[in-house]
Amino acid sequence: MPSGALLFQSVILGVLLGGLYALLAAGLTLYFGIMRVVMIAHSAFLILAAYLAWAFHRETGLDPLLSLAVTVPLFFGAGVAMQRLLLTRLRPATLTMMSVLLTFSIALVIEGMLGYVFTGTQRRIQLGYSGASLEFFGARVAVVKLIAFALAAAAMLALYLLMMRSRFGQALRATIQHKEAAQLIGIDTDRVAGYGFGLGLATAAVGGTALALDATIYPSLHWHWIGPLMAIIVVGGLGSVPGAAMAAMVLGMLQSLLQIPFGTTWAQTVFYVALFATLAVRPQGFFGGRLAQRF
Amino acid sequence: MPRDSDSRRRLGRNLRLASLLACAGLVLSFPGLAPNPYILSVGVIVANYAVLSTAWNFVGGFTGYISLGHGALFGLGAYGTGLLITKAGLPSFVALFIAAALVALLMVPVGFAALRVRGASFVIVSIALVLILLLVFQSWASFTGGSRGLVIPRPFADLTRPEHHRVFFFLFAGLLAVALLTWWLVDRSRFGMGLKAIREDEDKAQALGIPTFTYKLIMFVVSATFTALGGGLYALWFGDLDPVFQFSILTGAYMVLMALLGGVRHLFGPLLGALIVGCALEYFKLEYGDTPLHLVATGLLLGMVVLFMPDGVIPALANLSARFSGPAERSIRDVTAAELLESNRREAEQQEVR
Amino acid sequence: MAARTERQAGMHGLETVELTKSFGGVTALDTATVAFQHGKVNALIGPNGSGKTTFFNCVTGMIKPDSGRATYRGFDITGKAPHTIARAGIGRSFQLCRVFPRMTVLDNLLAAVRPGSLKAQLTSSRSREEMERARGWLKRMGIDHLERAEARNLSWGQQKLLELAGVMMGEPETILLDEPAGGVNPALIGRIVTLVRQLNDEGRTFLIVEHNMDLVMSLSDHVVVFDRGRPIAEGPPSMIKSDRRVLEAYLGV
Amino acid sequence: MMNGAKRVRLGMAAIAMVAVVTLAGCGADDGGSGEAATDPIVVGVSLPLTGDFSEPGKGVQRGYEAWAKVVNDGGGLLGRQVELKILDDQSNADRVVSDYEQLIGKDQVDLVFGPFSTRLVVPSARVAEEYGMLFVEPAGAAKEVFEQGFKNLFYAAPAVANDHYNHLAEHILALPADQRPKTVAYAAMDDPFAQGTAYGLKEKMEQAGVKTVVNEVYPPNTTDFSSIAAKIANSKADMVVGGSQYQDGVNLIVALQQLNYQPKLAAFSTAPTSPEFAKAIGNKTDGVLAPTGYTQDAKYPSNTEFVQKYTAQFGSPPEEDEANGYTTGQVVAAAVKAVGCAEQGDCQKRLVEWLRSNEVQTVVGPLRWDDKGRPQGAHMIQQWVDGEIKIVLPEDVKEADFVYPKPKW
Repeated sequence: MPSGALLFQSVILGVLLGGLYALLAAGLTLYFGIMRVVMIAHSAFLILAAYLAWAFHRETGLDPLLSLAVTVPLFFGAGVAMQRLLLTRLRPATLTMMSVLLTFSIALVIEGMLGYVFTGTQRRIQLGYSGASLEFFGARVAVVKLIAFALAAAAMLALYLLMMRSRFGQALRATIQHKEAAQLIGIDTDRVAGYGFGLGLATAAVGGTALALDATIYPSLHWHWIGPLMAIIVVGGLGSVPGAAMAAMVLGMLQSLLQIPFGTTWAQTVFYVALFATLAVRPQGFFGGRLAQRF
Repeated sequence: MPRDSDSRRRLGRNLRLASLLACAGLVLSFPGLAPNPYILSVGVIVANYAVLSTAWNFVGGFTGYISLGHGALFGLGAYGTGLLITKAGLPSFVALFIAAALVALLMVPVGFAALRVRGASFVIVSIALVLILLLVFQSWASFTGGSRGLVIPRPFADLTRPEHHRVFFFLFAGLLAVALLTWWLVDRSRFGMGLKAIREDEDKAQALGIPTFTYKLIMFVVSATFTALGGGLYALWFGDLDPVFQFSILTGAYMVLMALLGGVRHLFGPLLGALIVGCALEYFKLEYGDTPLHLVATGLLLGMVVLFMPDGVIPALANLSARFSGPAERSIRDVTAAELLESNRREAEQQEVR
Repeated sequence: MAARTERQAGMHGLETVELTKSFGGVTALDTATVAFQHGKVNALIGPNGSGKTTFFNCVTGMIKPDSGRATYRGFDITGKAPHTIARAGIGRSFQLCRVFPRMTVLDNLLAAVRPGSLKAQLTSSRSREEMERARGWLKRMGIDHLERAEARNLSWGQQKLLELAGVMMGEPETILLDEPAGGVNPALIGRIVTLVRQLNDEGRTFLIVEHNMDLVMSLSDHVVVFDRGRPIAEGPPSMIKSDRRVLEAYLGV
Repeated sequence: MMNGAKRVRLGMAAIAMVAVVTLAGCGADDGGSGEAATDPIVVGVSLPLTGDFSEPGKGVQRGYEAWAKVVNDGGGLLGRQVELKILDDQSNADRVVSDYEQLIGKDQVDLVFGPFSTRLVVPSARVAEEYGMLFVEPAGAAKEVFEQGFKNLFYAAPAVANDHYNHLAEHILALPADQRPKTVAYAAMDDPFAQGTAYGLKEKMEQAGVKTVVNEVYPPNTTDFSSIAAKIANSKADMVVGGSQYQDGVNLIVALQQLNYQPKLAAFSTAPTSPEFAKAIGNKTDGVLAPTGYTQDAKYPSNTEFVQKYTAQFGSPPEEDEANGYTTGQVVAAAVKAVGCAEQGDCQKRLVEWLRSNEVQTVVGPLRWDDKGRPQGAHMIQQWVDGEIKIVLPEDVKEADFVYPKPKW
């Protein structure tokens, strides 16, 4: 029987982990909402960002957080370019399927290039405060984890405000809700889609930096992220950002708690169990998102 | 139907038969031609690829549903066979078929979850399948051997390695033949017609009374069965299983690449793709010993195919030869172009009649 | 044939009771209770967004209604799978006509065949009698000369005819047509009208959603007018023409 | 469609023809190289130069290259120059097997050396076995490797994984009962080698009645160790043992430090012996233990030469991976010199027989093997003592005293 302290510790870790999941899943579900695209390369970009942060730290010695100034706009641009130059080339009839393959191949290219440039060695950023931690009601919380979480939370908030308050956000939501209708009321859905994609990749940039702070990275790491993320967006309801965030928190927490009785490996399976359960019981997902009914 | 087309058809049938026999002959004579056991082993690998991509094409080609998770089915077949031999002590080939049957059974609920809703969820499930099985087979070490791997006794203990390769080349070729035959039978059947309708437009197909979900599920299970057989045979040939290598997304990716490259709408498309990719892989390994860029190459190739020839090389070939062949064999397109004019003229006439 | 018409004319065909469907906030169908005349040509009209197409999708199983019932000749078809409804005898066309673009014209029809037994499933799709039946329909539509062409290479009008032929291949006794005259040249409209008449004389019921009023009035025996997701008037064309509510509905939008 | 289909099949025939011929052609060019006394001895190797195992793989490669250079500078083997043919197996089992198929079957190499990582050693050893090649390998330490019934396999290092901690176990159990650690927490990577080291120690401790309070296995891809660390810290175990490779060991230690967990003893395989270790965990290394099969300052004659030549060639002193590679070379070379032949066929059998019954002097000390190819030694135990890693066990070779309990980190 695990002690209360351990449980509490795990809950906190769960929250911190869930925060990161939430941010990344938000991006992933965004692509789907906009274009019905399952963006397999999302986590590959995540790792790419992490490597950039690591390299930035190694070259300049500055705090990896500063690399955001470069990676976020860079990734935004990449996202727009990807949508405009690649995805729009695909035939609408087969878009969902073919886009999967396309993004998959992009993921392979990124992984390959990372392996080529940085070798397969596991990398980890060494910071002065890497080992530091705070006492928090008897639980110890690593400073880097807190920073990572804060970063994710801030990004989520920014995303939320952008989507709810800004004019662009309205257009984006309209596009997700009903593309044709959006076009009817004069929204240039293609441009919106492009920017939406950029936004999604920007979340990957932020997430990657947050990840690099406290975890080891290696080129093939992205496979271990895309699985949980995809599970999350299905459970949350494909295309629903709040749904994804919610599901991320719940599942992140579950994973962290299940590690106590079952150990790390088995705990990871919680995502896939949730995925299958959702599809079997409630294909449209548990937190809204009616798109899923048809996709 | 005009007369000449009838005779043309007969000619066509003979030509096809001839070329088919030619291919078969070549395949069977390969082990004889192979100068050394290495080439022979490459042949076995390519044959295995061919089986897998053809098996994949049962789903991808007919229903148009892209599965990136067939690597998992391959792994299941391999491990299933291996475990039935080592744990249950079954004879190798009995184990092979039982394992395939079990995989088929297991894929019914999975297919149910994956196929009830359209497209995206299927892809997601297919990938998730690989990742979850990797986790399970790694963690459940007491049963699967986990990272220690699983060693499978050779079915023919007394054969030298080259002989062993030869035998398995023929076994894979046989399995391939069965898979191709099945594909062909489905392709010409009413069932197959329904499947193709699903690929073209699932709503429409349903509105026409085709039980799309059942059709998709059946095809998924058939595909799984053949993939599992391929995996099991591989296990018997290779002898060493390790979760990390069996449940790899790349395996599935290669199947897709091969099928797509060859052309998913064609019986021999995947086989062709397997030949091209398989030979390419080995060639590059021989020429540029260690290439850290093999992933990049695979990725780029896949991207190219998806963007520029989603129908594969076979239609490309067909059009190419269409350009050289005489008026006797016009390609469909210009036939219709002419007939479209014709039909429009008719419409005009009828208008005047009124 | 004629006899069959008489017998079915009176009896119940497609009926709905308080059928309701809403998307997010928008209510597309609002407790719609309708009965169509079996054996006749029924028309379903109404301003844009009045729920006509949603109604189609609900009764053909493409969308599950939130509440209410739909019955066909007494059988409950509410929320049944599209193929089940199709096999119950209801065929439909789509608003923007949909054919199997990369199949030949002939295959488009053969795909609509519904084999009963497993054996039938596995036998070749190119059986002689089915080919003949298919060619028969193509001839009636006047596109038999195109049977080897891929559907995507057909003109818009030809595709419309092909879609209809495909629907007929399933031998439905009730046919739902969603804007059959949409974007079609007059000559072809004429051809479609005659076809519908003939098929109706052979005892087939039609339910047509159409914006072209002349067509509706000239073709249909019974008209149902939708507004805001529910019927506001029904009756013979002559009566509908002069119905105040109908005019309001149209002018009101 | 029909016409298209027909052409397609014709095309197929053509393609298939081409394909088969090229396939067959692949090997046609260079068959077996004649065994004239002058032409070089070709040594075939497949190593993970890309992919998950690439880093240690490259280490072994450097070891092999250093060996080849030393041999050739010294006039070669049997008067013939040595030439390495190294292929990249991309850390993938299918590849490693087809690599050795190519090396032995097509390139007709005279000798083969083993690859890196237990996971790749077993399949490739089988190929070598079935072609009757001698198979000396630098990195298959897990006990499973020696349970496959291979007759041509030898592990070129002092001890198999499960014996790495033997000296430590003896030392701890020799302590007076009241000082002995009462409880131990084990965390091992799901990898035959890493797990082997930890479980070797676990076995001995449990036999002596030392309680196991945590026993965690984590997949090789684990990057977040906070929850494992939480469990260990929560257990307040007197001693923590990590069956680790490099990075996971570092991560686990950092995670433990984040939780401010202070054990009396902390032993981790591989990680602490790496030069970047101290920096990686913020120099809080004091008292950390690690088994090692090799040390640069070992007094064995060939070692001084190795360290000096290696440093000259690569600019930095060799690590354990490099040493293992070099040792492999030394072992094979010794056999070749003794038997006086190096080619495929019957010669290989003689090499195997010789190694069975003889001892070989190497940079990691004298090696001899049992009938399964297991080396008969144990690893030394190193400990970080005020900022440097020193050998503390066994007594006879120690450079510093065993510090117990370890200072806080």
